Parts: sequence; C-alpha cells; structure tokens
Amino acid sequence: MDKETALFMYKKMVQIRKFEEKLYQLFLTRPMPGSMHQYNGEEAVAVGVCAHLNKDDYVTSTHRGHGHCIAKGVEINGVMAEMFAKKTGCCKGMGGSMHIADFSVGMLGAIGIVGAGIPIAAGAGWTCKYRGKGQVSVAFFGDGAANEGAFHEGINLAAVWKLPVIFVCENNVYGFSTHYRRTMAIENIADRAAGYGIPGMVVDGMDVKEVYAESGKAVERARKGGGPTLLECKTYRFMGHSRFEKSAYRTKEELEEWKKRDPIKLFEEFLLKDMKLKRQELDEIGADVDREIEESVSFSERSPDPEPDDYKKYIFA
Amino acid sequence: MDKETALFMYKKMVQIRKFEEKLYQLFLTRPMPGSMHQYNGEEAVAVGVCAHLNKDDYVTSTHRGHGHCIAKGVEINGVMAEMFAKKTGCCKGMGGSMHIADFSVGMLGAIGIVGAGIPIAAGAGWTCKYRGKGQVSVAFFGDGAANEGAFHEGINLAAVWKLPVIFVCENNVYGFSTHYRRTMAIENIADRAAGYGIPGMVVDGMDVKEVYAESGKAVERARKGGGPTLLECKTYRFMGHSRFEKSAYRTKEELEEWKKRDPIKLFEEFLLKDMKLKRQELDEIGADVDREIEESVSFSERSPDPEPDDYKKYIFA
Amino acid sequence: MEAKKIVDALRQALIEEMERDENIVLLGEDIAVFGGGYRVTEGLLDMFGEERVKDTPISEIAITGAAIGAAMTGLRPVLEIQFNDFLACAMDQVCNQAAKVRFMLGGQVKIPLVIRAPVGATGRAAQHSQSLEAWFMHTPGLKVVFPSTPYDAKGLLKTAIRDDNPVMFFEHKLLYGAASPGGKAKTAVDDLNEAFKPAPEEDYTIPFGIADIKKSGNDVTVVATGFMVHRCIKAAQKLGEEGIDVEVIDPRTLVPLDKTTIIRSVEKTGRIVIVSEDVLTCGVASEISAVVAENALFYLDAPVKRVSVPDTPIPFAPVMEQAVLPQEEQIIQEIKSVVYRGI
Amino acid sequence: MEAKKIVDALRQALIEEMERDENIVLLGEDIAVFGGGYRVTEGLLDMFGEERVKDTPISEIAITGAAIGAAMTGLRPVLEIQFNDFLACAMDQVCNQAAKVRFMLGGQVKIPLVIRAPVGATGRAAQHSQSLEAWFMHTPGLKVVFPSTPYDAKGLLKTAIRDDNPVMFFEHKLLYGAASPGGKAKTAVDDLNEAFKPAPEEDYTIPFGIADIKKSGNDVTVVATGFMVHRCIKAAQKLGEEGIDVEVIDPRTLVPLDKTTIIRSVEKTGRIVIVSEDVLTCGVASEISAVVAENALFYLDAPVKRVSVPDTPIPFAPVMEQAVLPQEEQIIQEIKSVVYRGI
Ligand SMILES: Cc1ncc(C[n+]2csc(CCOP(=O)(O)OP(=O)(O)O)c2C)c(N)n1
Ligand SMILES: Cc1ncc(C[n+]2csc(CCOP(=O)(O)OP(=O)(O)O)c2C)c(N)n1
Ligand SMILES: [Mg+2]
Ligand SMILES: [Mg+2]
Repeated sequence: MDKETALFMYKKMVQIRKFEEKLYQLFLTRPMPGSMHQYNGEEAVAVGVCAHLNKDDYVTSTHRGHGHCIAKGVEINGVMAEMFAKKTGCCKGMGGSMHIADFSVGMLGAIGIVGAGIPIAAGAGWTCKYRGKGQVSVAFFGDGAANEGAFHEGINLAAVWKLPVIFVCENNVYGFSTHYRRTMAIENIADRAAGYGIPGMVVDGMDVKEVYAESGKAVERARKGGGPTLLECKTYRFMGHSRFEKSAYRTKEELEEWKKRDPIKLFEEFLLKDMKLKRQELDEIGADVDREIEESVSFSERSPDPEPDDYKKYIFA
Repeated sequence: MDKETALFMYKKMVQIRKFEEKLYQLFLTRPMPGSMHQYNGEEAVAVGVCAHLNKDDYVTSTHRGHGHCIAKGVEINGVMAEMFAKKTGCCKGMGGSMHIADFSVGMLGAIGIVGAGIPIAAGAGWTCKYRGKGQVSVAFFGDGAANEGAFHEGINLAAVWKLPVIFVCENNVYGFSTHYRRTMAIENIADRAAGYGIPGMVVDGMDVKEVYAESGKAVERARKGGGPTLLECKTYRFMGHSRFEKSAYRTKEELEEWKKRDPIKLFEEFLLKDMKLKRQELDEIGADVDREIEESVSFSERSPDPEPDDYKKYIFA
Repeated sequence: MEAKKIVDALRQALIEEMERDENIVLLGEDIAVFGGGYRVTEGLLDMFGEERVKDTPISEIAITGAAIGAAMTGLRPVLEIQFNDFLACAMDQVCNQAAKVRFMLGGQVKIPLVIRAPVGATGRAAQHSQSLEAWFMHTPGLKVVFPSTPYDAKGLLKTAIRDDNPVMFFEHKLLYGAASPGGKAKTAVDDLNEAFKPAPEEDYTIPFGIADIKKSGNDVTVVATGFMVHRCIKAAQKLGEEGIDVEVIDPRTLVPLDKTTIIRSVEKTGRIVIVSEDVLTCGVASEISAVVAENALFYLDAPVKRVSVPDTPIPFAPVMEQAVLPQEEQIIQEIKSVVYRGI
Repeated sequence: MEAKKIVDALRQALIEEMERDENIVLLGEDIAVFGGGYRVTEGLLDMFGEERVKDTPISEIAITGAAIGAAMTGLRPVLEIQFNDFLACAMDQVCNQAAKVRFMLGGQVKIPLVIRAPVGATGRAAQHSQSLEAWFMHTPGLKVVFPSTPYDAKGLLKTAIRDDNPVMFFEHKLLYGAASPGGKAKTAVDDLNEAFKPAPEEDYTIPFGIADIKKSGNDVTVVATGFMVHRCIKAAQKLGEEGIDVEVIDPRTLVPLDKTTIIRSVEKTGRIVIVSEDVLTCGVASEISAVVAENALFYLDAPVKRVSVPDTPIPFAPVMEQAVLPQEEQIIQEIKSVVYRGI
C-alpha cells in the first residue's frame, strides 16, 4: 500500500467517523427528521473495499449506509443535507438516511429492506458483464441479512452467471438485538460461499489493511471474469442499532474489548509506526475533515426545504 | 433390512409407478381435470425415506407429490378421486394433483409453489420439538427448489433451532427444463448443508436401500434431538416435467442411461438375488397393486362430483 | 391495571391468552430478548421462557412458513413482523400458503395464526411507512383487523388468537404510545381524547365483523381506520361547532367488514367520506366506496369521497410526508364538500 | 405475418424491440432453451444468443432483483414470471424496490423494466389461477397493463418496453392461443370473434392510459379486462338481440387508468357493470366503482355492479372453478339487473 492510498483511506475513515459523531450530536440537540443507523466501528470495511473501486463501479448499501456512501465518494454536503431532508440532499429529501444514493459516483443506493440490495447488486454486475468493460459491482450487507432469501438467491445467481460482484458481509455480531450465534448454527458466514461454488474469505474487518488486501483480490478476480466472491468482514458497531438504542442485549465488556481494536486507532498506529507518518499529518487531516463536516452542516442549514408537492416529480420517470 | 420392510417398500414403489402409469393413460384417453407432474423414476426417494416414518410424523410435498403421498400412506382411492376432482378425493376436489394431503397420516400437503413447503416443514418440526414426543418432520423438494429463498431461510431456521426435520432434496437433474448445472455452480446440493451447520449427505436416489439406510440415520438423529439433516438424493424423472411435456432439452441417451438404473428394477434384482425372493412373489404384489389401482379408478368414476358451491365451506374454519 | 396505551393492551392480551393456552407461542425478529421493536412483547420471554417466546433470524419467509407449519400441526403462533412493509418478503407464505392451505386441502386443517405488524408513516420514508391492509383484504382466506384504541386492540387480539384462521393484525405506530427502537417516542396518544378508550384488566373479546360507531351523527358518515379514526373524531368535533353532525364509524375489522353498519349509516346521512392511510387505488377506501355504490346508491346525496394517500410512495422530508397523509384540515374540507354538495 | 394469437403478437413485439435496441435483455425461468411456459419466447435464444435471452434459477427474488439492478445501470430487462401467482415470492423486489427506488432516490434513476406474467384460472387450483393486478395497482410507482387482443398486446408491450418505469404486464392464459407446458392447448381464442384483433407485422405502439371501446352502446356501460372483455362482448351481442345496447370498455392499462372514457360512458348510459377475473374485495372492479361513485354519481340510474370472483381462492374441480368465475350468463343477468333497475 502506497502512502497516497493509505492517506486516502485514512481520510475516508475519519470522514465517516466524524460525520456520524456530528450526526449523533445533531440528533441529541435539535429536532432532526427520521432516524439513523450508525456505522461507527465498521469504517474499515467500506473504506478498504471501496478504495479499489472506480466511479463507474457500482455499490448497493443498507439501512446502515452512511459509511458506504462516503467511502464510494458521495459528496458529504449531499449526504448531510439529505439527513436534514433538504432539497439539496443527494436524494432531494425523498429518501433520508436509509436511502442515500448518488449515481454520479456509482452509489446505487442504501436500501432499507434487509438483504434486498444483494440481488440488485447482482443485476448491476450483470450490466457490467454485458458491457464487458471490466466494471464490478459490490453489495454490502450485514450478518443478519445473510439469513434472508435474497442473500441466497442473489449470490447463487451471480455465481452461476459468473458475474463480477463482490458480496461484502459486515458481520458486526448482531442483527439489531440478536447475536449471530442465535440466528445461524455456523461461525463463519463466509463458509456459505462453498454452497454457491465461489470463493469465501474471512477478513478482519477492524484492520483496513487486511480488508484492502483481500477485497483487492476479489475485485481483481471479478474484473478479469473470475466471478463473484463472498467476503465476510468481522467487525462491530460501537453505537446502538439505531439512533439512541441502548444495546442492553450486549455487555459493556464486549463493547470495550472490540473498542480496543477501533479500526481508526489501529490504522493510525500503523501509519505512525510502520509508515512513519507524523502525528501532525494525521491531525491536519482530522482538522480538514472537521471543517468539511461543519461546512456540510451549515450548507444543510442554509438549504431550502423541499416544496410539499415536490414528491410528485419522482413517482414516475 | 428385513423381508417385511423390503416387501413393504417394494409394494409402495410399485404402487406409485403403476398409479402414475394409469394416470398417464387416463390423461391420454379421457378428459381429466387439471394437469399432473409424474414421479416415475424417483420412487425410491419417497419410499426409502417414508419407510422410517410413523403416522404422526409429518411430511410436506411438492407439485410432484403423488409419490410422497402414497409413500406416506395416503389411501390410493382418495388420491385417485382427487385427480378426478371428485367429492371423495382426499381434498374433496378442492386441490387436485398439486395439493394432495391427508392429515390422518401426517401428509401436510403437496404445495404448488416451488420451495414453499420447506419452511412449513420446519414449522411442523417446531411443533414436534415443542411436544417432545420424538416426532419428526420431512420436507421433500427438488433441485430447482434449492435455489429458492425459502430453502435457505427454512433450513437455516431449522438448524439454529435444532428442529427434528429431514430436508430431502430430490435432485432429478432438471428444474422443469433447466439442468441444475445451469442454475447453480456446484455439483452437490448437499454441500449447502455446511453453510447451515448441519450434516449433508449425497445419496443414490435410484437405490432404495441406500435411501433407506441414510435417511434412517437422519430420522434417528432428528428423533434424538440432534437436529436437521440435508439429504440430496440423485435421481431422474423418466417422464416429462408435466403431463405430456416432451423434454426436448435433454437427450434420449441421457434418459436411457438413467433408465438402466430404474429404481424398481434395481430393487427387484436385489430382492431376487440377494434376498432370494421368488419372481412370483413380486408378480403377485404387482397384480395386487393393479387391482387396487383399477379399483381406485372405478371408485373415482362412481364418486359424485362436488356441488358447485361446496368451496364456500372451506374458505374459513 | 387498565391499559391506557395500545402497547400495553396488546401485551395484556398476549399474557392472558398465553396463560390460558400453552399452545400459544410467539415468534419474530427481536421480540424476545429485546422485547419487540415497539415493546409489545417486553417481559414475555421472562414470563414464558424461550420455548414460547422466540427470537428469529431475519428471515420473513422462514418465520412465516414456520408459523404456518406450526399452526397446521397444533400450535397457535402469534408472529410479529417488525414493520408491515416487510410482509412483502413473506407474501408467498402469507397469501399463497396461509390463506389457501385449508381451502386447497378441503378443510382438513385449521391455521390458527396471528400475524401482527405495525403500519403508518412516521418519518422513515417509503420502505417503512406503508399501510398495506388492502393487499390482504384482496387475499381470500385471511381476516384483517385494525384496531384504533387500547380497548379494541385487546379485545380484538384475543379474538384473533382464538380464531382458527390466519388473521392479519395491523397496529398503528403512532397509537402504540411506545417508542420505536432507540427512538424518541413518536406517538399521538397523549393528544387523543376519551375516544382512545383504555382496556380493562379483564378477559373480554370483541367479535370480528362488528364496526364501532366512535361518534354518532346525522349529517354525514365518515368511515375511518386506525390512526385516522382519531383524526376524524377531531375533525368531527370541529365540524360539530359549525353545526355539521358527523358520524364516525370504525370498522375495526376489514375482513370481515361490517357492511350493514356502514350502509345503515349512509341510509341515514346520505353522505359518506372514507378516510384511510393507505394509498388510494384499490385501497381500503375503494372497497368501502364500492360497497356503498352497490348497496346504498339511491340514498346518496353526494359523491362518495375517498381521502387516502394519493398514489405515491411516502416521501421522507416531513413537509412532503405530511402533504401526502390525510390531514385534519383536509378531512374537514372534504367532509364539507360532500355536506354542501347537493343540498 | 400478422399475429392472430397473443403469443405471436408478444413474440413479434419482443423481436422487433430487441432488434431495435441491444440493451433489451430477457430473463426468466425456462424462457431460453424451452421457450417459455406459454411459448412466448420460443426461438429467441437462437435469434439473440444467451447473453440476451437468459434462463434463470428458480429464484424469483433474485431474478427480479437482478432485473432491477440491471435496469438501474442501463439495460432494459423484460422479465417473465412463469405464473403471476409467483410474484408473491418477489413481492418485496417488485413493490418495495422496483416501484420505489426512483422515488426514494429523488429521481436520480430510471427503472426501464417490464415484468410479464400470465394470469387467469385454467384448472390448476388456488396457487396457479390468480389474477393479481390489484396488488400492483395498489403499489404506486408501477404501471399495470392487461391486454385482451393480439393487436393491443403487441402495441402495449412495445410501449411497456420503451417506458422508463417498471411495468407489470399481465397476459391471460386463455388468450395466448398457445399450449401451456406439455398440456393440451387450453385456449379460448378459436371461439372469439373479430374483437380479437390481430397484430399487424409492423412497428406501432399503443399509448398507456387510453381505454379502448371494444363495442359502443348507449344503454349500459360495461368495463372489463383481459379474457372478460370477450365474455362481455358475447354477452353484449346476446343482449343486443334483446334490445339492450351495451358499451364494452377495455381499459387496457389499469395504471394509468383512463377514467375519462369510463366516466363519459357512464354519463351517457347512466349504468355500469364492471367485470373482472380477480377477487372482489379491493380488486380492479372496486377501484373502478369508486372512481365512478366519486366522479359520475349523479349520472347513475342504478347501483354500480361488480362482477368478479367472490372472495375465495380458486377451487380445483371444474364445476367449482366455473362457479366462481364470472360466466356469460351471470354477466347477462347482472347487466339486466342494472338496466331494469330504476327505469
Ligand atoms: C426484510 C427486513 N426485515 C427486518 C428489518 C428490520 N431491521 C432493520 S436493520 C435490522 C438488523 C439488520 O442486521 P444486519 O443485517 O446484521 O445489519 P446491521 O444492522 O447489523 O448492520 C433489522 C432486523 C428490515 N429493515 N428489513
Ligand atoms: C415459486 C415458483 N416458481 C416457479 C414455479 C413453476 N415451476 C413448477 S415446477 C418447476 C420446476 C421445479 O423444479 P424442481 O424443484 O427441481 O422439482 P422437479 O419438478 O424437478 O421435481 C417450476 C419452475 C413454481 N411452481 N413456483
Ligand atoms: Mg449485524
Ligand atoms: Mg428437479
């Protein structure tokens, strides 16, 4: 990994983290529309994977989509304004937190139905294959989603059609309140890959270097016509399932244990120790991001609300 | 396997075969209501599995359900009369070929939606576990069904709840017109079991002895609280997908190759050679079955049609 | 203790019924350890144990199918689907299996199954805001229940649990009186008047197919469901001040539908407005309108008016969301339009 | 060659459109090698190759989702669902995704997707006999098409393919004029008269939202869909002999619905009977009835009559199946009942 890539990824991770920390505050301190599902703790996954993607590669995301969007390159102003339900939001206030999308960078959209993005990503992969230009498509989804019919059908279709799709399962231990060991009798979701005849890989989702390395192979294979891969990234969410959910179903100890492996902290250590970057460089990035986020808030505040009947424009093309 | 069991299974296989041969003739020679999907060639699967089941064990079946019904002990008169859409049919003419059921023997019903019986069988298994009396539940389904979301979700639920269910996949090479190699990138559907953390087994579905032996282990495990098993029985259908469908998508050679391993012929050879039965004993069974089938036809002919508004009785309990 | 909120009324009904019949089991996503997205099943795991109160994988096909299989073989499952929008994931099991199995099998089996699901728009955009009762009304073999008060909720849920058929039981998010997961309690219940009748802590059932006249009146019939019942009652109160005497009918069960009460009311008032939170085309209001046009046409003094969500998904931004939902002012205007029409 | 059967008209439309635009791709179960359950796609694999004509696994969620994903990124898929009953398996993808994605995303994307599916009862019991148009009419964001003649089928399918929105395209099994898989050709087409207008071998489209008056008349309006159009035309002919002049309107597209033509007709005749093969409650006829009760009430001289399948799944035995389907004689009686009512 060269320095440029490393810094690019670091910045993206920090953007996601700070974006959501800001949001958390906003939700605490003023009336915000809708709800949100935070990605804190899982940043390495979106960033490590998306670092391999071009603008014309496709991504489908989930209810927990802010991270994927930012990692794929959606402008933060547009994401923030969408959280504010403003006309300048990347979906014009039509979708909110659970449906953020930006086609100009290949982000096909966060989808609020668990698992539903998986076959849609397969379909985008079909287009990639049909065009034959080496594009790929990525589906992000959770451990919970791996028990949906859409997971099974979507991956199987991609496998038998040899579509250039990377299926990225973010196993953050819980589907809402329910531990994955209470929803499946296996330890590794990646093991399901064998049932579709595709490679499956377990990845340390807290280590962006590992995510980057393994997803790189999968993306490469897909671009070359080698078909799909299932990557299971072991990760953890540091916040509640949604907004202020208290997570009484898990222990403080478990949370603290995982926080020791905070992906941003881990990566900082690597950057400072192994890549010999200076603390100051990182701090400057942090400060840049802070400014960017603040600006996105004031951009959102300045932005107009949609008109009450704007929605009429979007029912049909 | 003792002689009694062997003869019981032989008779069941012959019943199924002759029942369907009769039906084929009936459809050719007179107006019959509806359509049908024949089980010829696959008899060893239903019979080998159901030989382990008690009346209070449960079975769900498919659009290709005659074999499962007869194997589970549904009276042939009732099945035949249902094919004739008669009031005396086991479903009173309400369901026809694709929905034959008889609760008095634990046959919960043929289901016309591919894969849909799988989670329903899991639910019946839940009841078995809840009651704690050692009952089990069996889902029969095809290779095509293994690509439905219902397969994935249903087996996973049974696995994580450790339900006493045997999932019997009848891989007869085609789902309607489509070869399994064109719908999945794996050779053995049984390999999917690993993705649910349950045992999976490939079985020669043309050999009733092997089906009997392997399904026996699975039933035993289930009764003892060991949870579900996925059995894949490699088999072949000798007739078209439905009624007079010509199967232009497969070769005559392939069909002839499989017919050499006709499960009834194979079992006859075993009975005559290894179990030292006499040809005549088998012929007598065949003759008995012929009579039984003829009687079921005349029973059906004698039976009254339903009244036009009988259906009103069955919409709600 | 009397239940002043629907969430408590439902929980009471579940507890009383589960104590009565050990074949009643609960399943659903996050219903056990967490106590349910809207807290309906809170505490039930501790009371009844994990064999009877079961968290499930996120597998709507499997949990619905399993509930059907269990119901066919002797249990009486009550299934929670976290948002009614997700019923789309289980549509085959609900509509092709649960609704039809008994029928196809010539009456051999009963399917005592209740499927509970929250409906209504509360700021969560198009995939978490629908009110899909009409899909299930259009599926013979299902009963469809939609209570608007704690009293009705408890009595109807008990009837649903004791019914030997699959029952779709819809609950309006704003009427629970409880917070959604981790959220501020988005609720409308504090704002409601005595029409939001509490449920007594006693065993009672409410029969299906009997509408409740939530407010009687002589000038115009309003049929409303769920949260809209209360919006219509408020509208009726305001209109009362202007001398318009509105009758507000809450069908409570949409299948079976108490046509008689609606038709009688129209015979009396000659005017009808139907208010529902589902989308217009082929919706709840369409059906009720058609029933009236078929059975009470010559009593009508004004066109039959439907006030529903126009044919659009629910947008996210509050200003747009509120624009598509039937509002009190809009209801008042529509009622006036039929009252002043043809006089 | 002119297409005298709907199956040929549809195939012609597919071929002509696929030749015009290489982004059009077909997918579905058994559509390529086998040529489709009802033979619509026969020969297309040979003509266009396996990259454009694709057999799929039996995975309704995946094939619908994949079609959506492909449509979002530049292809124009035409998906065949083998029987419309199986749409229940893909309901989330159709109704929560295809119908809503463009909306939720603020118009960033178009979903040029056609989902074709056979409807109607032909002796195959409850899970293979439904007519589920109303579920999709009740889902904003979808267009709903239901042709009754080869001419309409071809022109409407071309419009559907060129439309940038998801279109549900329903085809009645008895009107194909082709055999179902391996079956005797169960068809009603030989029996139809010149109303079953052939499709010329030329490029034409039929705009959505324009009803076709299949037979004009002055005494009573009949709105019918699909196969029922022809049953109503026959009924109309018989009634003509008795001096009752029936107008038969075929909406052709249910979303958008040509309300104007229906309302104008009712303004002329003062009477309306709606005939559809779906189930009654919240069905096609309910919607049309509600439109009339809202917009043409004061023109009505008789109650609005719906003739649909009563609220029941379809039974298997032919005698029962025919008892629940709207029959010619029943249609005649219902028309008479409104004609002689109020005169
Ligand atoms: C089909 C469906 N079922 C249930 C839900 C409600 N729900 C939203 S998020 C969630 C948990 C998802 O778990 P997982 O896939 O592990 O993702 P995570 O939230 O952990 O990122 C649930 C149950 C939904 N949105 N869609
Ligand atoms: C959900 C669903 N999709 C499609 C069909 C149409 N169909 C009926 S049988 C069949 C093939 C089933 O293949 P398989 O599961 O292998 O069973 P087999 O017929 O080979 O016994 C298909 C596609 C259906 N009935 N249900
Ligand atoms: Mg998770
Ligand atoms: Mg098969």
